[in-house]
Amino acid sequence: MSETTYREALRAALEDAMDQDPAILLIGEEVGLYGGAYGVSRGLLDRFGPDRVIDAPISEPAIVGTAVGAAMTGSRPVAELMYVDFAGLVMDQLANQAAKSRYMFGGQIAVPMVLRTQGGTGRSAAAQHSQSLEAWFLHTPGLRLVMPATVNDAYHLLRAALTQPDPVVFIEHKGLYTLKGAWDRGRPDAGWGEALVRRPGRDLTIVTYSRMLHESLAAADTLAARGIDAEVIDLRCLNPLDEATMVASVRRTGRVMVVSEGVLTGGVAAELSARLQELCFDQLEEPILRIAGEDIPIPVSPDLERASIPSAGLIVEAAGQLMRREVAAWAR
Amino acid sequence: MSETTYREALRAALEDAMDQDPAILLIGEEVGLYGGAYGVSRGLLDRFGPDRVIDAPISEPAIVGTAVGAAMTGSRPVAELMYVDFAGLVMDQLANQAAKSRYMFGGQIAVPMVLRTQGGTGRSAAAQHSQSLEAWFLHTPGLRLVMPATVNDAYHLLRAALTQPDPVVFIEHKGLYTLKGAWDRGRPDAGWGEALVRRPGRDLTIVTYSRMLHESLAAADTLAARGIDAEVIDLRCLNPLDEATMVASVRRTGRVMVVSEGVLTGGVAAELSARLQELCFDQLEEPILRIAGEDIPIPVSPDLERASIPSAGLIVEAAGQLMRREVAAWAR
Amino acid sequence: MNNPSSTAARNTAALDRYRTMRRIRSFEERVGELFLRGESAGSMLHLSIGEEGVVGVTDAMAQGDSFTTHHRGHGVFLARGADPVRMLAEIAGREDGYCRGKGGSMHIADRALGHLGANAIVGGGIPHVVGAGLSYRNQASGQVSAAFFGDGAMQQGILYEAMNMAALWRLPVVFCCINNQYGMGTRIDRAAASVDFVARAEAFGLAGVSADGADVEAVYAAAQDVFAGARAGRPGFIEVSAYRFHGHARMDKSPYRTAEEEAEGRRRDPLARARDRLIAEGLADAVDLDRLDAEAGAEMDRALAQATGAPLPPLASMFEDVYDPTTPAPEPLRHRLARILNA
Amino acid sequence: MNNPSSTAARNTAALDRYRTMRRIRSFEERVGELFLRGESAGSMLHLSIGEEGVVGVTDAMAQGDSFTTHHRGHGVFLARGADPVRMLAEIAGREDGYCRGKGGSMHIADRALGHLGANAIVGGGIPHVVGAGLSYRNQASGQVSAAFFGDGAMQQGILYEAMNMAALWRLPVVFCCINNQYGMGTRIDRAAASVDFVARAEAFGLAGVSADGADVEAVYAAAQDVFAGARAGRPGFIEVSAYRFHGHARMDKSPYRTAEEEAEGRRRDPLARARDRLIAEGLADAVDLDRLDAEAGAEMDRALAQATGAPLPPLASMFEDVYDPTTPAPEPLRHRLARILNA
Ligand SMILES: Cc1ncc(C[n+]2csc(CCOP(=O)(O)OP(=O)(O)O)c2C)c(N)n1
Ligand SMILES: Cc1ncc(C[n+]2csc(CCOP(=O)(O)OP(=O)(O)O)c2C)c(N)n1
Ligand SMILES: [Mg+2]
Ligand SMILES: [Mg+2]
Repeated sequence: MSETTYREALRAALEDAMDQDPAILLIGEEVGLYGGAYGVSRGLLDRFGPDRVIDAPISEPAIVGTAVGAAMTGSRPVAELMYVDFAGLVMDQLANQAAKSRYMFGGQIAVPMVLRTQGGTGRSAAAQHSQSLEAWFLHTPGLRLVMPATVNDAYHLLRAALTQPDPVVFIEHKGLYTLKGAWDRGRPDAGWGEALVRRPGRDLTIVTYSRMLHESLAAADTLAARGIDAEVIDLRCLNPLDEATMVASVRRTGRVMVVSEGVLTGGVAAELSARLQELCFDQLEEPILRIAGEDIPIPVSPDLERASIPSAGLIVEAAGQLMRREVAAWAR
Repeated sequence: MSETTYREALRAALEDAMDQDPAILLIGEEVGLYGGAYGVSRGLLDRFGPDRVIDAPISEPAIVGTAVGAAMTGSRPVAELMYVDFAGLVMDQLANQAAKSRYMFGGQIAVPMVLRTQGGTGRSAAAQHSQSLEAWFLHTPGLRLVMPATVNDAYHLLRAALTQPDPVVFIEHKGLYTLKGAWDRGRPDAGWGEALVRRPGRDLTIVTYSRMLHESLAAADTLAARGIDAEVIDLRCLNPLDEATMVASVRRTGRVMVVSEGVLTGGVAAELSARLQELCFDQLEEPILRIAGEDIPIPVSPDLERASIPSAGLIVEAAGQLMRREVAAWAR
Repeated sequence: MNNPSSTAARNTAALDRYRTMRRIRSFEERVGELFLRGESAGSMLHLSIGEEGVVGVTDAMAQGDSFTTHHRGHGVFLARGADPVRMLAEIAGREDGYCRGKGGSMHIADRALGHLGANAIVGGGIPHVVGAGLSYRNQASGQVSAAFFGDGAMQQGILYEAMNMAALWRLPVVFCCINNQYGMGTRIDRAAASVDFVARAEAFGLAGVSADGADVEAVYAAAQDVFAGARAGRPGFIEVSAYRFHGHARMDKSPYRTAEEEAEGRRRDPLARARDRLIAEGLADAVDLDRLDAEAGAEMDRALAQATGAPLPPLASMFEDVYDPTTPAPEPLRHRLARILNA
Repeated sequence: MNNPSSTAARNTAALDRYRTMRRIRSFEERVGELFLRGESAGSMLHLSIGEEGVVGVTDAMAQGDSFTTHHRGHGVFLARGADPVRMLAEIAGREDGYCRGKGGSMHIADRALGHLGANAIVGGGIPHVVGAGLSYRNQASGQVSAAFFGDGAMQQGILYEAMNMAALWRLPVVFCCINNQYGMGTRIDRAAASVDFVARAEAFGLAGVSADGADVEAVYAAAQDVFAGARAGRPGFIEVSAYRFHGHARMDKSPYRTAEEEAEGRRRDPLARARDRLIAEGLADAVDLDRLDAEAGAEMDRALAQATGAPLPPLASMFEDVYDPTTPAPEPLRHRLARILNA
């Protein structure tokens, strides 16, 4: 058990996995000589050579298509999409090719690839470099979807993704690369596809993932000081999705907020809300609240950018109101 | 008031609009000489000439990008995407360019274009030609989204789309082109952005759109024969979304099913479910049910294809159980 | 498939190519029949009749070479050894089909024969061969991967991205454009500002050649060079010219082209040309060839009968093959509803 | 901007081009300062220092011509008449910026000056000029639309789709590649199998030319032909060679290139070259040019001061400009939560 950064944990995961599995290739823009736009693949070109760490032209559709073909023929490619915002260029190769090949071909052709990318706000990178587009992938049968929030998960979920038989979209958060945290190279926090209760609590369940975990935990601390005991669940994987952990918590607390950075309408928060409502209806004391990104493109001006996505402050505010609402209801 | 087909209503809408507004252009694959893959633009090339009805190469990204640029410079383009399944090729131009231009440029640059496309199952066209991808568009601030279910809406919503100041995604259903229905060239069923109660009822609200309206209405008939009086709401527009009409109905009936052809997880049904739960929580008697496409790619074999999406039969079955559940609850 | 050295071998190979072309044509005729009998899964059936000259390319491939095809890919696949029964069963949406009735005509494949998949997205399968080439280069396997696509795909940007990457990385990859003059109803000169496709490929660093698809032996000669170059790390492009004898798909009557043009196009028939040449060169006589034609027809009749006798897939199979069976599968909606209603 | 007929006019134009180039450089230096002072919105600031030769292209445009730019577009925009105050205010994320603080450096635009938008998606703005060309053709307006992009975009498929469409429909469109040898850390020969970009453009039916971006007058001469052709319905391609003097963005120290290479690249300085030429041809002396340089510096200092004095946008403005103000706007989350909790 040691401490490292999210960035370094990702780098180590790539390095360790490539060491053990010679079929793994990295392919993407600036993954080699430059070391990755966010420095995640630094040193890997030197270590594994240009046949396995491949700097690609600015040709996102063909990069993902190349990964698909490589995965079909015995390689295990990691295609890097520099920003998840470029998903619009590759959704055909991802959703129509990678995701559907096994099915369309009746189980004959597997596509064991990982699409590594990063998303989210925090760098004043504006509307085309700050999005959270995981909802598009979640809505695509055939893809797995992982979004690590912690250092240890960054390492272990990437290692696990690199053993999956099907295409995995692995989304990092640009605001987490410098996050420091505990790292146990030998032990994952939990298995693939399992959600984790990061903070137990009795009054309220907060379901979240990726960077919003940290806002949620900060909010939970503030709430605790106000006598509200929030349970915080980190989903880690969105597909497969661990319904059981969420449902058990919500049936116990009767109150839920789902917190997600992506824009509200049609986002992952909607899916989580719908599921929990379906499976916990009789136990719900209050409406499930979605705390999500505003339904707008991301503005560049730092204050506006920050205000366009959920914060610990907003979570606290909403949680406080949700708890108060109960009283009001009794009083009626 | 006369009768015509969905296809002919769409054709007439294009023709009438182009007659009135010389800025309107059609651009897409096979829209001219061929008359459109589904025959919607038949005759328009002869009528308006090749400067306004433009057969494009098989270059979807550049077709949509061309429409964006044309819209910025005084034209009002209708870009046709032959199948909504090709959205993966154009999401960058649609979501990063068309949808965000007004915002990124601080309100200076509008993109009044319509992306016409068609989706859905029914022709054994397999996994890459049968999808319902409206959820991707719904999750994109800056786009409007319309999905007509009836002949009169096909005409009037397309006419209305062609007056909007912002980009509109207009999704037809391949299974509806031969649908016959009442058509009043002078009178829309309702305004832009308004949902319609297509069948009033007291026991249960079914919220739906596009072809699933017809399955829902058929289900409502069967349910009526069994003493269950279902109200059926046709959303017509998904953005803007008419919450008020849905909420009023659900607060009255206390029971809801949302029906959508797209795959369940992360789909439009999740958004509708989440919204109704939020706004009708205290009035809900039972969990909101989502009846949606299975979480799989569309199989080619006709029986499998049919079974992979909701049918009137499934709606009836689920509604029956939902109503019975109440009894069980009382009995507890 | 091998590089025939003796004259005898060369002659046998030419006769074999004729047989393959005839089998393709007979097969496609049966696909038409299947549709007319209402037994095909849908009407999105794209016949490769008129394009049989591509056998000159498939014959230049080696065992173990892989390939992707487009929506009009039956001919290429048959030429690479496909079982017509399993193909027709797939096209009819049956359980015994190559893809268990999930893919159909536009998504047929057989991994064992190197078929990495037919694609219904124009251009969609092209970059996959770049990835296959990357695997083969790294595995030093000596294999080549070839993408087959139509002239319509020459206007898809991803093709040029893929060409550039293949050339930049010197991958064992071949791009084969079957130029049948039309993308649906659009004649190629209404879609491409310049129809010199070889010049386009060369501008992206590929070796390029155009061959007359009416002359399968000429195609074969050209393709041998292209594959030899690719195997040595010089990826190539080959254009096979052809004429699409029938409509785009089964419902299309081609109103956008004249009867004269069609008659003229059909005169460039690779089968008739090969037949004439075989007879002229004394490699076969009309009786031999008629017999061979009849055999091909009979084979495909049998295949059709067998395929249409195959069972339909069980409904529950719908949930299989989304993910690897050792990992969580999608939950059927009815199960989910039951869980909710009994919660 | 006009086609100068007399020698005097030509001389004035050359001096003007020098001034424009100097203003661009001074401007970009102020952008760097803004960043160092921590007042820029983020660090995604891409300086066009070294690429000022593109003024030869912008000067060949006529009033009313439109254009799109890439992420390194400050220079082009300034050359087309932008107000440096509003540009810097936008880059600082201020209310008074061109885009009300919503777009920033990578999304700056001024519709009134024909700027249809800077784009942060490599290649993203390219097809827009095809659409603009379509409008102009149909409106018979005589306008041309030009896309400015980097060498990196030469590997984006959409470029070739756009080129083909422009050529096929004979639109008044110009494609301008500013080839600064690098896409981030990747030298162009590591990204493109063939770097003869003119050959690529020609293969798609365009008139193509490459110009030495260190020589703004040579660029201007070449660009005049390209724009004249485009205005007459013969769309064209012009490559302006250059060297990116600084890192890709503000955080990049370019460890992937040698000091020697950088020194060599910086010797190809379009400003130094133009200065030498103006003096050699007797159009200006060193004193004139020093004064002009100082004026440009002072102008940009004033602009910086003014821009950084501008107010930040109010938070509520965040919800504006998503849609036309006459149509339904997004509902702020807090309003929504209040509706839910008080329901
Ligand atoms: C990306 C995409 N765009 C459009 C279509 C619709 N479509 C199917 S086949 C076809 C024409 C293709 O022409 P070509 O590539 O020449 O192949 P051919 O049909 O002539 O064999 C079109 C436009 C599609 N399937 N995929
Ligand atoms: C589609 C897309 N891919 C990747 C990036 C990340 N990126 C931004 S600039 C750049 C390099 C672009 O190089 P070039 O086009 O030559 O322009 P330059 O920066 O040299 O001016 C890259 C890879 C992007 N913004 N958009
Ligand atoms: Mg063709
Ligand atoms: Mg560059």
